[in-house]
Amino acid sequence: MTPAQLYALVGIGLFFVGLYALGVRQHLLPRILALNIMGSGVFVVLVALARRSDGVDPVPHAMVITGIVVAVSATALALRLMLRVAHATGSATLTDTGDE
Amino acid sequence: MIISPAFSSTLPLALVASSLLPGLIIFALAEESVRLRTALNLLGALSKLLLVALMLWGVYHDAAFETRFELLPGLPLILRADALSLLFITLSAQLWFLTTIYAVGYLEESPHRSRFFGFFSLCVTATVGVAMAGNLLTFILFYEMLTLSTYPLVVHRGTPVARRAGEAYLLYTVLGGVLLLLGAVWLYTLTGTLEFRPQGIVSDLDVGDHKALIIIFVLLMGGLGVKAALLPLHGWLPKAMVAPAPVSALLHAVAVVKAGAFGIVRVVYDIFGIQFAATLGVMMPLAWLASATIIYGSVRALFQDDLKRRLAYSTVSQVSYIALGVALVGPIASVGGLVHLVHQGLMKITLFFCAGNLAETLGIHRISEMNGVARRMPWTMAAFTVASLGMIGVPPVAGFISKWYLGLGAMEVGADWVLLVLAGSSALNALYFLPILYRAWFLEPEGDWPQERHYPRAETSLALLIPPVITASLALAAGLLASVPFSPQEWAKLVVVREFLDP
Amino acid sequence: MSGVSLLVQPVWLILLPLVGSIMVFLLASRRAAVGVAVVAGNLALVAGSIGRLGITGPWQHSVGGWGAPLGIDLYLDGLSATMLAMTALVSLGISAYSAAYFSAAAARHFWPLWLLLLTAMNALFLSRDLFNLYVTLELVGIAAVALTAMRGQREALVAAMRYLLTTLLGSMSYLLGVALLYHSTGSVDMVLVGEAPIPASVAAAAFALMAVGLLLKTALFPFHFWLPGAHSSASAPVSAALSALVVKVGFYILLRLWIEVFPALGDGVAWLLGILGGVAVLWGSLQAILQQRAKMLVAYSTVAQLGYFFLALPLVAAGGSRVWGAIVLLVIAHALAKAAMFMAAGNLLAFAGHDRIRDLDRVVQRMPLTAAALGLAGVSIMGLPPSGGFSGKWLLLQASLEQGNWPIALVLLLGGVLAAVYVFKLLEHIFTSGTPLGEPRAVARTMEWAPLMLAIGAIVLGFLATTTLDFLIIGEPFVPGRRDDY
Amino acid sequence: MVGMTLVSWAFDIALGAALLWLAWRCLFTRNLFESVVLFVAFGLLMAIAWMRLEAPDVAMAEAAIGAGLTGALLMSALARLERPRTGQEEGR
Amino acid sequence: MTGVVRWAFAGLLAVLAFGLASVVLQIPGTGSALRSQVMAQLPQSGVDHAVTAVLLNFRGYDTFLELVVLLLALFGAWGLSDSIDEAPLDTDIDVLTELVAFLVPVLIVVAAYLLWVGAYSPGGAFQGGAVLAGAGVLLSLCDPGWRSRRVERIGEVLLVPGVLVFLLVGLASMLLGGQFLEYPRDMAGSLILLVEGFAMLSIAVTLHTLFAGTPRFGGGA
Repeated sequence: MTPAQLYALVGIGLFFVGLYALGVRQHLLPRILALNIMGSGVFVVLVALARRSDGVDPVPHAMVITGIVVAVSATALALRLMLRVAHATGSATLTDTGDE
Repeated sequence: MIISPAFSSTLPLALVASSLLPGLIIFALAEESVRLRTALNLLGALSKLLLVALMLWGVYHDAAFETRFELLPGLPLILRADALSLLFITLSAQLWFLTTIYAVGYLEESPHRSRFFGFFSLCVTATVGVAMAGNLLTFILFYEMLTLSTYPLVVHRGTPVARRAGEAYLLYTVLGGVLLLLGAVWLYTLTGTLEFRPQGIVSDLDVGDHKALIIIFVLLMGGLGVKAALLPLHGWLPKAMVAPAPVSALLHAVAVVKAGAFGIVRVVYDIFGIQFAATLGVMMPLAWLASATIIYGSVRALFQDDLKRRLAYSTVSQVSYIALGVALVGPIASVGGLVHLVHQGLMKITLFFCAGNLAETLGIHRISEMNGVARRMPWTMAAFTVASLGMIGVPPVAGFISKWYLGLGAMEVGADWVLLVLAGSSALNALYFLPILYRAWFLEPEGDWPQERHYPRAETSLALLIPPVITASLALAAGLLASVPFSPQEWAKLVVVREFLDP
Repeated sequence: MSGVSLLVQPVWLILLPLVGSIMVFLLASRRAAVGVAVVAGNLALVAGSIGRLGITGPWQHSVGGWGAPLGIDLYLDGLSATMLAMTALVSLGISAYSAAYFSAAAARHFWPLWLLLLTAMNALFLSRDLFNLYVTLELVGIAAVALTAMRGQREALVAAMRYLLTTLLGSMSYLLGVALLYHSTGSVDMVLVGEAPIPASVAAAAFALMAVGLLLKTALFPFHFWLPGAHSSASAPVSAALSALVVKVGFYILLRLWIEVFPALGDGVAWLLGILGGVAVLWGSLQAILQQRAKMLVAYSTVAQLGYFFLALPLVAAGGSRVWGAIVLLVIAHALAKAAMFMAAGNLLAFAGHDRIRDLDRVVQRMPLTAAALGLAGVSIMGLPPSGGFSGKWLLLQASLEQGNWPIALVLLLGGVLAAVYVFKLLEHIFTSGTPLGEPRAVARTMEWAPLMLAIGAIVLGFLATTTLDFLIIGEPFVPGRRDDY
Repeated sequence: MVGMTLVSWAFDIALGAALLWLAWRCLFTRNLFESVVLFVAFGLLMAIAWMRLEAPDVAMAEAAIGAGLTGALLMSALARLERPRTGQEEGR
Repeated sequence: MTGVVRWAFAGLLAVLAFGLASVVLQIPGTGSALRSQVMAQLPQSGVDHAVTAVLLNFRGYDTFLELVVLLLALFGAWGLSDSIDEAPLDTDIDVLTELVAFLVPVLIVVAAYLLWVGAYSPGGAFQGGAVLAGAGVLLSLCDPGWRSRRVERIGEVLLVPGVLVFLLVGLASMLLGGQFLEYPRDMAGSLILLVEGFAMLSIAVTLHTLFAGTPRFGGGA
C-alpha cells in the first residue's frame, strides 16, 4: 500500500459515511453536509491517485478545484432551499406534506 | 385503359382527403355556422362519391391506383384500390352521404355539432383508409384511427350511460388492437413483408412455422373479431346503442363492424390466401364460430324489447354471415359473404334510420310502444318493412341473394350443416322482425305517443325521411337487379374471380 | 475559417442561450420576448448544424485548440444532433407557452434560469468528455431544481429539496466513477477511455457508480421516488421541461457510456436494467391509473414511459443500432407528447384552479384546443398509430419477437393497454358536461396552441420515423469507437 | 529515511482517521451548531490532507472555499433557521 | 427509519465500501496519465504553473462552465429569495471590528497576490475570489450596513463580467481563426490574466451575494 492508496481509501470511507448520513438523518442541514462530505471523498480519490511514478498529475487538481466551486454553489442553493422549506412546512425535514 | 401515374397515385390520397379536410375544417367552425358546416359535409361526401365512381371505372378496367410512403424502415404506408376495396368504399361512400343528410336533420339544435361532424368525417376517412390499405400496417393504422374517431361519437351524449358504453367500447377495441398489433409484428418477423397480395404472403413459409401461423391467425381474428362482433368479443356493440341514431348507423352499417368484417376477408384472402388458410385448418373453426355467432345473436335479439338493442343483436348475427361466407372456402359461398358486406349495410342502416325516426318524431324506443305506428309514419315503416324482410331473406330483397349464395356455396363444399344454420337463423330473424311489423301495421295505437313532434311537410322531417327510403330502395334494387353490371353481386363475383381464378 | 463555417460551430449552441440568459437577467422588461427570440435562434442554429451534418458528416470542435485527451472536444453526430433538435423544438413550445404563463414577477426569475437550463442541455449533448459531462450534469440538475422551487408553494419546495439531494447524490456517484476511469486510463475522453484497457473489476465498479448516478437523475424505478412530486408540483412549463427533456439527459449519457466506454457489458446488466424498466412501465402505469389529480397522473406516466427506454436494453446486444434507433425514437416522441400533456394539464389547472380528475368534466370541455392536445399526445403515449410512440414501439416489438424475447413483447403490449386506461381517464371528461365549480379564468391563446403544436409534432414524428432513423446514424453513433472519420 | 517514512505513515494514518472521525461526528451530532463547527474543522483538516497529497492549489481552494465560505454560508443559514419565522408563503 | 432497516442499510453500505475499496486498490496507478502531456504543452499555455494551465487553458472550457454554475446558483437563490427574512444577522462582535478594519485591506492584497502568483505557482482566480469574498463576509458580520445601495449596485454590475469576458475572449480567438478559447499563443499569458481578473471579481461578488442573502437586482420590476 502507498500513501496515495491510503488516502484513496479514506476518500471511499468519506463517501460512504456521507451516504449513510444522507440516508439516515432527517434534518436537512446534516444531509446537505453529508453531500459535501461525499464530495470531499470523491475529490480525495481523484487527487490521491494523481500521484504517479514520475510526479503529480495536475489535471485532477484542476478538476477538484472546479468540483469545489460547483459544490459550494450547490450548497448555497441547497441552504437557501432548506430555509424556504423550513418556512413553508415548519420543519427543515422532508416529511411528506400530503395532498393539498 | 391508360391512366397517368400521377393520377393513379393521387386518386387514393384525394379519396382520403375528401373527408379528412372537411373534417379538420369543421372542428374549427363555430357551433352556429350550420350552413357552412352542412355545405362542407355535403361537398366532401359528394366529391368522395365522384372520386369513387372514377375509381370504380378504373379498377373495373384493371387500372392500378396506388400510393406509397415509407412509414417504417421496409414497411411502407400503402393506399391501393382493388376490387375488394372498392366493394367496401362504394358502400361506405354512399351510406356516408345519406347518413350525413340524416345526421344534419337528426342533430338539429343539439349541442357540440362541430365536434360531432368533425369526428364523423374522421371516421369515414379511417374507413376509406381501412378499405384501401395495401398492407397490414396501413390497415392497422386506419383501424386504430377508426377506434379513436368513433369513441367520441359513442360517448357524444355525455351521459353516464354513454360514458360507460364508451369505456366498454374502448376496453374491447384497445385489447383487440393489441392482439392485432402482436399478430402483425409477429407475422412481419416471419415474412419480412405485410403487403396484401392475392393468394397471400405466407404460403412459402416452412412447415415449421405453421404452428406460429395458426397462432397469428387466431391473434388477427381476435383483433378483427372485436369490431366484427364475433362471439365472445361482441359485448360492446349492444351497449354502444346509446349513441345517437346516425352513430348507430355508422357503427353497424358504414364503418366499424364492416371494418372488422372487411379485415377478416382481407387477412384470409390476401395475407394467408384462402387455399393456404384452408390447408392450415383454420377456416372450419372460423366457420363454426361465425355460425355460433349467427345463432347466438339472433336468439339474444329475440328477447330485447328495446328496439335499438334488438337491432344491435341482429347485427351481431348478420355480420357473421360475411365471415361465414369466406370461411367456407368456396367461390360461391365467398360471393355470398362478400355481397352481404354491402347488403347487410343497406338493410341495417335503413333499420337504424327508421328507429331513429321513431325516437325523434314520436319518442318511441321500445317495441312494445310501436302499436299502430305505421299509420302515423307509413313511409318510415314501409322502409323498415322492406329492410326487415330483407334481413329475414325474403326475395326479392337483397338479403335473399346473400343467403342464396351462402346456401349454394355451402352445398358446393359439402358443408351441409350450414344450411341448418341459415334456416335456423332465418326463422329466428322472422321471429324477431315479424312481430314488430305486425304491431306496427295491424295493431291499434294505445293513446298518445310518448313525445310527439309535428312537421309541416311530411310525417317527419324530410332529412330524416329521405335517407331510409333511399336505402330501402337500394336494398330492394340490389336484390331485383342483382345481375346488372356494377351491382353488388356482380362486383363480388369480380372480387372472387380475381381471388380464386387468377393466378 | 469562412463566415459560414464560423456560424455553424457548435459552441454557438452554448453561447447563444448563455448570453440570452444574462441579457434577460439584466433587462428591465421584455424578458419573454427576448427569451422566445433566443430559443427561436437556438432552433435556427440547430437547423444549421443539422444542415452541415448532412453535408459533411459528423464533426468536432476542440475547445482551446488542444484536442483530447489534454483538451475538451465538442462532438456532433446524428445522435447528438437529434437530441439537440428535440431539445430545441420542445424548448420553443415551452417558451411560447411560458411567455403567456408567467406573471411579470415570476418571469423575472424564470427566464434566466430557463435559458441557462437550455445552455446546460446543449452543452451536455455536445460533450463527450466525462468530466465536462459532470459539470454540465450539475448545471442541468441545479437549473432544474431552481426552476422547480421557483413556484414557491410548499409542495414545490419540498419536492425541489428532495430533487436537489437526489440529483447531487447522482452527480457524486457519477463523478466517483469518472475518477476510477480516469486513473485507470489516463483520460476522460469517452472514446479514448473506451479504447484503453480497463481491469474488469474497475470497469464494473465505475459503470455501477456512474449508472446509479445517472439512473437517479433519470428516475428509473426504483429511483423514481423524487419524480412525481417534483414534476407535478412545478409550474406547468417547468414540469414540461423536466419530464420532456431533463430526465432524458441522464439516459443520453448512459447510452453513450454503454456504447463508447463499456461496449463489453454483459447480458446480465442489460437484463437487470430491462427488468427495472419493465417494472417501471407496469408500476408507473398502475400508479398513474390510481391518481386523483391530472398533473400527478401525467407525472407517473413519465415514470412508466421512462421504463420503455430501459426495457429494450436486453434487445440491444442482438439488435444493435436498430434497437437504439427505436429507443431514441421513443425518447423524442415522449418528449413532444409529454411536454404537450403537461402544458395541457397546466391549462386545465389555470382555467379551473384545480386539477382534480373527477371534476375535470367541468373544465376540459370548454377548452377544445387543450383537449385536442391531450388527445393527440395521448395517442403517442398509448403507442397508437400514426405517431412517434407507435413507430418506436413497433420497432421494439419487432426486435423482441425476432429475438423470441416474449417477456419484453408482453410488457410492451401491456404497457400500451395501461397507458390507454390512464389517458382515457383524462380524456373521457372531454365528452361529459357539468357546470364549472368556480369562476373559470381565461387562458391565453398561445398557451393552448403551444401544447397542440407539440402534440401534432408527436404525431408527425410517426411519419418521419424512417427519416429520423436514417439521420440518427450519421457518424455511426451506435458503433463503439467511431470517431476517426470527421 | 525509514524513520521518516514511519513518521509520515503515522501522520497520514492519523490524518485519515481524524478525517473520518470528524466526518462521522459532524454528520451524527444532534446539535446543528456543533455540526457546522465540525464541518469547518473537517474542511481545514482536508486542506492539510491536500498539502500531504502535494496539491497546494486544492488546499488553498479548500481552505478558502470549502472551509471558509461554506462555513460562513452554513453559519448564516443556521442563524436564519433558528430565528423565529416572519415570512409568509406566496404562490406561483 | 427503524433500527433493523438502519442496520441493514449500514451493512449494505459497508459491503459496498469494502468492494469499492478493493477495486480502488487494483487501479494500476502506473503511467503518467496526462501529466507528461501537460508538461509538454506547458510552454505553449501562456503560464508556468501546471494547474493554472489546465484550469484556464487546456480545460478552460470546464472553468468557463463552472463560472456559469456559480451564476446559476445565484439565479436560483434569487428565485427563492422572495419570502426569507433578510434582516442582517445579529452581530455583537464589536471586538472584531478593529481587527476587521485591519484585515480587510490585507485580504484584498492577498487576493490580488494570489491572482497574480497563479501564473507560476499555486493560486489563482478561485482562491483569490474566495479570499475576497471572505473579506466581504467579515465586513457583513461586523458592519451590516456596509452593503449600501451603491455597493450593491457595483456588486450587481460585477456579477456577470467573469462569464462575459471569458466568453468574449473565447469568441475573439475564434474570430482570429482558432477554436473557441484557443488563445493566440503569444497573447495567452495576458489573456489568461485578464480572464482570471474578471473571474475573480465575479466569483467574489457572487459568493458574497450568496452569503449575504437576497440579491435585489434584476433591473427593476
